Amino acid sequence: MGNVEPILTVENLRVSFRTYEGEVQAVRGVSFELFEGETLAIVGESGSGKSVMSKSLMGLIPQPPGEITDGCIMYQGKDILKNSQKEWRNLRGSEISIIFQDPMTSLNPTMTIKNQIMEGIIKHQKISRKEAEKKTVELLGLVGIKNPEEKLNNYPHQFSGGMQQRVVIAMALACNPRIIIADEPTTALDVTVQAQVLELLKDIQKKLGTSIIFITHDLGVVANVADRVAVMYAGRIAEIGKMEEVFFNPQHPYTKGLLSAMPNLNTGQDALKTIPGAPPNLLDPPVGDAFAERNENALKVDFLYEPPMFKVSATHSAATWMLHEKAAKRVKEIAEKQTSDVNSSMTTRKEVASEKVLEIKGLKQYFKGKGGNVVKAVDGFTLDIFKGETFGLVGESGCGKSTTGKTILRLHGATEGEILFKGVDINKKHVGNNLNKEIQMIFQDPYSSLNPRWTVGDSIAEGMIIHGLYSSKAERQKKVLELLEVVGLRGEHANRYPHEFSGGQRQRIGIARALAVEPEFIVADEPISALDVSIQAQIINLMRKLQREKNLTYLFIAHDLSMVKYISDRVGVMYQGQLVEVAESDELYDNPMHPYTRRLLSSIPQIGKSEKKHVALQTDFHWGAEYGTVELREVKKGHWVSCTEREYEMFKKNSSPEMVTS
Amino acid sequence: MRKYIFSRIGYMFFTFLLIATFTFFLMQTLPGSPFNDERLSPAQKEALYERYGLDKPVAIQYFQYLVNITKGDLGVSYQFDGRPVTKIIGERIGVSAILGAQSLIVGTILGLFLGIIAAFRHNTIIDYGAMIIAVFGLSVPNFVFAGLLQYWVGVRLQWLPVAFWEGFEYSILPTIALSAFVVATIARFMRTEMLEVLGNEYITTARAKGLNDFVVIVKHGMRNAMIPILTILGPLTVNLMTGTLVIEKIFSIPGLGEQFIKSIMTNDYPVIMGVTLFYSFLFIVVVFIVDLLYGVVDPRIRLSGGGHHKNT
Amino acid sequence: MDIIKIHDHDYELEDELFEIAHEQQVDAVRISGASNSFWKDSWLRLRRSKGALFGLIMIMGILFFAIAGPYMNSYGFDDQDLTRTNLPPKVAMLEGISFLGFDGVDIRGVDQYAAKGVTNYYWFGTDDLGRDLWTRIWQGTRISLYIAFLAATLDLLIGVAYGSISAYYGGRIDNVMQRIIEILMGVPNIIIVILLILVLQPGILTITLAMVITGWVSMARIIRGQILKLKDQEFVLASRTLGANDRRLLLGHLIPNSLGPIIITTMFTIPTAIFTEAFLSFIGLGLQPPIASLGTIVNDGFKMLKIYPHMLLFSSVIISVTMISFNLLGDGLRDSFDPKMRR
Amino acid sequence: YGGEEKPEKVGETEKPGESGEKKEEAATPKVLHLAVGGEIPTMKTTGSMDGLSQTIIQNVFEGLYRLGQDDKPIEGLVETSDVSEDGKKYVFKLRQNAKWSNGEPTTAHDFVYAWKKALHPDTISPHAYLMDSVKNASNIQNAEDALYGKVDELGIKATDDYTLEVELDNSVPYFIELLTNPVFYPQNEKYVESQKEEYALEPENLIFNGPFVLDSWQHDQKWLLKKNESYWDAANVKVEEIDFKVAKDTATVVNLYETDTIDVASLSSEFVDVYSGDAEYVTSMNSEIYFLRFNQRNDDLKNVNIRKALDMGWDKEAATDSILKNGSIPAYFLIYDNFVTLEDKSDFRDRFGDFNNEGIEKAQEYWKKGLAELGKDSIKFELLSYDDGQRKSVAEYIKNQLEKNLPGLEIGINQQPNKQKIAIEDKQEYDISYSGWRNDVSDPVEFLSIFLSDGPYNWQDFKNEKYDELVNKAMTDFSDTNQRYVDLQDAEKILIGDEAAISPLHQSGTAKLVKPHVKGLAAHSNSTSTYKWVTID
Ligand SMILES: Nc1ncnc2c1ncn2[C@@H]1O[C@H](COP(=O)(O)OP(=O)(O)OP(=O)(O)O)[C@@H](O)[C@H]1O
Ligand SMILES: Nc1ncnc2c1ncn2[C@@H]1O[C@H](COP(=O)(O)OP(=O)(O)OP(=O)(O)O)[C@@H](O)[C@H]1O
Ligand SMILES: [Mg+2]
Ligand SMILES: [Mg+2]
Repeated sequence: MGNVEPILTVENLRVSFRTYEGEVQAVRGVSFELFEGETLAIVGESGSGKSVMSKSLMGLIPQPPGEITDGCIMYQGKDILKNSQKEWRNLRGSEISIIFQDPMTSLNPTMTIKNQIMEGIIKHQKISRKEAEKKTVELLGLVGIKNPEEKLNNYPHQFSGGMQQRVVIAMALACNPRIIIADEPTTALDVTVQAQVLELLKDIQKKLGTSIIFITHDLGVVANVADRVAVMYAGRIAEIGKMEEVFFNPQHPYTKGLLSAMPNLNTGQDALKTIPGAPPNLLDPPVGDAFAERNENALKVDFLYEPPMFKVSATHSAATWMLHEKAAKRVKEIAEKQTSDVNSSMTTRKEVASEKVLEIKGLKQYFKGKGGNVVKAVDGFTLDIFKGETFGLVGESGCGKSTTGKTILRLHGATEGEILFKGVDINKKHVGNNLNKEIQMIFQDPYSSLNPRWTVGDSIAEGMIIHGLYSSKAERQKKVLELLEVVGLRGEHANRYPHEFSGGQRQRIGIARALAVEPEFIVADEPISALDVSIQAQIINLMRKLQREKNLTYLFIAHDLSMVKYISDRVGVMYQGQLVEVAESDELYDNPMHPYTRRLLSSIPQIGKSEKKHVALQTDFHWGAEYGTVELREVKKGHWVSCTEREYEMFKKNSSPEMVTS
Repeated sequence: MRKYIFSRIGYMFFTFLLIATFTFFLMQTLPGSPFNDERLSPAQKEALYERYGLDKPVAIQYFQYLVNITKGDLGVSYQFDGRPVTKIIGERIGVSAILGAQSLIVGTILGLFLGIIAAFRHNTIIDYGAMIIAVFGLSVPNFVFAGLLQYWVGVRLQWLPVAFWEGFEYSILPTIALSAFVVATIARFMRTEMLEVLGNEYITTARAKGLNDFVVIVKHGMRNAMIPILTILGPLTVNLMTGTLVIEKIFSIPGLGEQFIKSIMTNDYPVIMGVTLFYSFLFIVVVFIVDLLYGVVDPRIRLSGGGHHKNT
Repeated sequence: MDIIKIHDHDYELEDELFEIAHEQQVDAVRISGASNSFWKDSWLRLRRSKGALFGLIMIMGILFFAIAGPYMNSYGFDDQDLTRTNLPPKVAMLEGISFLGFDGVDIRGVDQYAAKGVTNYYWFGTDDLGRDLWTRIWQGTRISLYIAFLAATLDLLIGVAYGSISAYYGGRIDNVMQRIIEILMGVPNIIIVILLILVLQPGILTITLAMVITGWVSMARIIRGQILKLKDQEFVLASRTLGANDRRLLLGHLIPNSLGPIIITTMFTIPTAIFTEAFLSFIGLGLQPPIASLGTIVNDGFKMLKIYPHMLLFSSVIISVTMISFNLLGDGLRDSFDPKMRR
Repeated sequence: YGGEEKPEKVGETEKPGESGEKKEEAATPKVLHLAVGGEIPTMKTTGSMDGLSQTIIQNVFEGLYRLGQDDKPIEGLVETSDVSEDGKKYVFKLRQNAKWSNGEPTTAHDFVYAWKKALHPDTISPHAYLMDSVKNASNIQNAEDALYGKVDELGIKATDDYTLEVELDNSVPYFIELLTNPVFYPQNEKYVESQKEEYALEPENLIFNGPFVLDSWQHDQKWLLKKNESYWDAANVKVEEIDFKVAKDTATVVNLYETDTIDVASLSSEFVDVYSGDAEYVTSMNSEIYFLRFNQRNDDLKNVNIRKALDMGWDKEAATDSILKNGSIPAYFLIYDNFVTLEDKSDFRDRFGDFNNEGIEKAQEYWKKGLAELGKDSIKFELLSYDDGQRKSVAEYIKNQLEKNLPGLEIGINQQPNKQKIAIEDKQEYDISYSGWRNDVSDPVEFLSIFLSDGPYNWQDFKNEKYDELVNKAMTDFSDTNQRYVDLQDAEKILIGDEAAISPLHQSGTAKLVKPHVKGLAAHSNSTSTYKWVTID
């Protein structure tokens, strides 16, 4: 870290929100330093105060209800918290700028991008519109938008998500700020696009020497971009240090838990390590170490006193009593216990029966869009799923994964093709609603997947009532309690309402609801993508446990490739409504053939990968009728690739062929 | 876009036809007769029915009526000595239109202003104050408001003319009386929309560029908040034109609304139908224009080929 | 390892504190706080809105008087007596305080009670037929509220049924149903109301029906929008994947979750109905006497504005207060139901 | 509102500053400012004749006679007239100095043209029936008659440009009075025909021969009468302009009066309390009687005792004095005071005085008797009524009074706008109806003929042979005027005193405010006005 002098120093920052329920202490004494030209990543679960903290750096906390109750932020030798509104305005955009998570909502839909970018330039640099326009073109070029002159008068919705985020970045760069705060700038993007955007940020930093505060909850991304990492938990920084230090020598139990809860492409079939419970409620933050109650090996002191920052090295410190000299003995004990735990892991890969549960043949699902356009959401999809297996379906946003899942559940009638469930075409009328008992779904968004007006118990019991499963109310009630226990909740929760539960708990309830009708086949549509890393592992473990116990078959839809690899027996890669590659998961990840698969895999940010290891495909692959009919062909046993005859031959010859490029 | 406009126009035509049919048959069920003047002899009544074609079967009358509409002929008034309905509407609509437009403009500007400052100073005295004004505008029956205005400003203070339609100063009191409702409606709507817009990330982004709050509100907030406002502007416009009848009566303004009520009271069928059709036509056109305006204000609609904006 | 930063106070860190706190079992599934149903939650939020609370209290007050007011004195609502016409208000306790205007003195400074030899007290005065206005106004409030509630209820029933069916089944059904709505909206509704009243003969029911004929449209549109939004929510999909039929989906999931907008829309329908009724009275299409609504009383009083302001004053104040209250309550409810407004 | 503020009264407007202003105004053209309730329905003398049309028409046109300030006919275009012995032939000599406003002289031919036109079936003139007494006129109007539509057979002839001969079927005593009605006015054939359909729709399509011309006409908004300089009596017309503006709301009209925008304001009862003491306050009686019709299709109303009870069972005087307050007087008769005088100079009214004015107790007796005859102890009626201002209150009062005084009676009120109300009456879909009638000429038959059993306006199934005989005789036999009146007195007694077929309510009056500088405004009892004699100080 070249410069020793920090350009930004945050000390003991505290931010509260006064809501009608009480005071939410969103940030509770955060201190850190930011150095010239570095990237500081801040990771933490949802609600840990990352966004609030970053907004306070720009004086953007809405007041009321927000209030900065304590602390100072030193920038260029001045406590900017004492700034007047005018001083803040001069600072914003020109010295510090910010990039938000969702590019679509960060851009004003009714203003051309030119005007949105120029606005800041004109405000801060006091130059003519013409010059500003020139500058804008340069900026757009810088962020990798081709032919920027032509795009100046476009509106945001005319850009794709990735392009929008580039525009937002251009906006942030407009006045050469010394600090850029990027608040989850890639969370809303596809992995492939994410990789590009991350690349762009790195490039820019190299060129301009800007300092970046990079906020994310994806540890893989952190590993990719950060020089230093700060881990936030419940409004405080739990651990801070160089990226390698934090990742390879974590000190705080939370950091440790987080790292082990994350599968990476090398993880085997062992059960994921989980962090039990959910983050504390900041309305009434716990005394002592906020993480203590989720920490199996918490010390007594953790419940009494807030741990101070202990230095691990010159650049690495953590707020945990474990680092206190008196705890040294315990540290050893715990380490021993954990190594023994690892071995008592779960089963290895199970045997999958060859009995077909679901056969999808040439499925097509077209939607009539605006102005008579036809959206080919699923366009010729053929697949067999075997009993007891977990089939992972991956692909970028909009490729038709959910639509496939919904069609299997008969939420849409298929446009063409057939779906056989145990040999029966599910789209035939006479099938009736019995199939609804056998095929169930777990949804993505835990917040909208439960009826807010119903108690959890009623939601779970609904399926039983529909299918008349238990004769009496009492029996159903009993079953509901049982199910709640199965998914790791308590019977007494049955009378509560969804909004009282955390995201992970709701997802458990959703699973209980699906299980209530004792299905055989479950479509899980991104069941964990809305959850925090520490919670994801809980849900995945639960799903795996249930599969074993009840011999379920899963169609697991996701875009998180590492999680898919971890849970799936076989994986299918979907692209523009079609399957482009299907193989056993190890095979697919080890030996991807289709160029799209390869691009996808190379985009996954991972811990432990060295700098710039991932291969960004320079050229787009090409496929189409002119190269012969494209269809799924079995290249190896159980490894199917969508290709033309010619490509097929190449795949057969060597398993890593050169692509036909245009 | 062109295709969209054409299909919309076709659809408007169809709607209009249905409305014409509806009013025609409603008219058939109205009690009373236009010619029950106490002194007409039966022979004379018959002659009148014949003259106006009212002796023919309803189906034929209906057909004739439709044919006449396409020719732009709305018939002649029974009440006013054979004066053509189109002429009656023509003579009066100007006044109603001026009054309506003035109230709409004044009301909208004031309403937007109130709504914006209320949103901007959310949950402060200013917000409450603005909303109290707005709620009052909706809560006092407008004939009471108009009566009080006339009495206090016109008679007691003698600042402005009491009634009639002789020049600009004559339009001030009625405009105030009419626009109260507009102010209230727009202000409340604008506040809600503005609050919603202000919560958007692009507003925070704009502030993060270092723009001052006024610029943020005007450049980023207003336009986006205006889009839903447009939805109510259509009905509001027509409401203003029909709603003028009370005000017209109180201020003795020769507008269309007053005429309409009078023709109802006298069973002047051609005028009732004519005015109803005219209002409906106006309404359909206004809604259409508003829909086109969406395109102007909201580039997402403009560029995606003018998809039918469904306001839900 | 140094402690790099000592907090405000020094700890007495005994050794035993550094033992693993096994007894503190990790409670993975703890839920804090009392169970709040959706309603309770909304109520809590509503209670914080001063405007809404004020509105609610005022509505309660008005309802109370509308029910009990007419019985608070001995006059019937159609007890005419031409010897006591047009009396200004007079209240026993307040008559001494002349600026309040409850001393029976009219705007010309004549004590009408003395002039007409009336010894009774009329709290709101009397009208041109010598009827007690207090009784009439509260009776009228009752009628107005009755009309408004009836209209709102009918709007609600029709609007909810129509809107939910239209949105739920979608496709061509929705298309046709939406076209019908558009046509209904194509005619300025006050015109339909007037024509219908003429066709059906004025009366409470007619007025209500006439208002409902076009009134339900806005409810239907709101419900449709709401249900379109809900339809794709995952809990609805979940119920569908469980095999729920249309009835269950509509009545169990979709409509209950639209209650917020339904209630809010109703809160705004009520004052609109009261207003429309007053407007109809003004153009002479009001109720048939001796039944009087607030609208007819305001209208009658309006004519006497200059001479007997009391006839307009009380009735129009009550109509305005009613409108304000419902509007405030509606605004408050909207804020408290709508999560977007919670900021 | 505790009485501390007094509204500015008209009397107080004569503050020094303001009266100065008035002087100035007086130096400018003498203009009369008026407010009226609505649009002029027609400017055709053959057209539908409401008070407003008739007022404007009789101020811009002139017939043979016009109504004088005392409501008696005075010569208009007639210079001298001559009646035959039997009263069946009139010869009128016309003024030779009278002109149309386009410069053409008014001639006898103009009358011939206009009268024939009025009777022509295509014209559908609602007042054509007034011509019935002219020779062949009733045959020409009768679709069944051989003479139907043959207007050339009408008993009118222009013997030369300025001599007009009129023959009558009967000698009617009120013929001259009839001639004041616009339907008897002349029209200039050449001009009228040249305008075709457009005639009288706009001021440009009109020529005038009266004291004023219609100078501009913005429909339903305002119009202006200007003095007609070519009028034969122009020297006696003192007002230069009369400015009419439409104001539909009474409160507005009063406000306008208070701000000196208009010179005359008619008052509704609410305002009477305020202004009745003022010097500017004037009332006048209208030739208009209101009564309740008892529809005898209703079985209960067939009972004469019930009808009598309903007629007597309430206090009419309280209604006129406390509700109407506009000078209306209670009516216990159909033919009001000062309408016609008999030979012995006694008034028509004198012989029988009030009918059925016997007090409430008597009513209750009738009521009991009636109920007993019907074998009922409760009855429900629907009272059809007007939906405007005071008449609405009167209906409410009647309902309340009757229900209070006649135990077992229940009355529901059905208010309707006038047109709808007439339609309901016409179809006889009511029980009791609040109705009114206005006469065109001073002859009791005008009122009494309504209730002939085959009369077109007998909307209540009243039938009495004796009555029919008396009235029919009076309609055809004009030989003994005095006997004719006596017969009609008897008929009235049958109608009200014996049968109580109707219950008279009130004769209506009008209350007005007139600015003191306006003099000579002739307000006729038929609700029209003449401005010819108005002077403005
Ligand atoms: N305007 C506000 N009013 C009340 N509470 C707020 C407000 N903004 C944030 N909070 C609360 O502050 C806490 C921290 O929120 P913050 O947005 O900083 O979380 P985060 O770490 O950015 O989470 P995520 O990963 O979900 O973005 C949360 O408990 C949140 O509910
Ligand atoms: N009901 C629908 N009507 C019209 N188009 C639809 C509908 N449902 C999905 N689509 C379109 O079909 C395409 C595929 O959608 P789908 O939801 O299956 O994608 P996905 O792979 O699940 O994406 P994501 O990762 O974002 O969930 C998209 O372009 C989407 O816009
Ligand atoms: Mg955040
Ligand atoms: Mg999806």
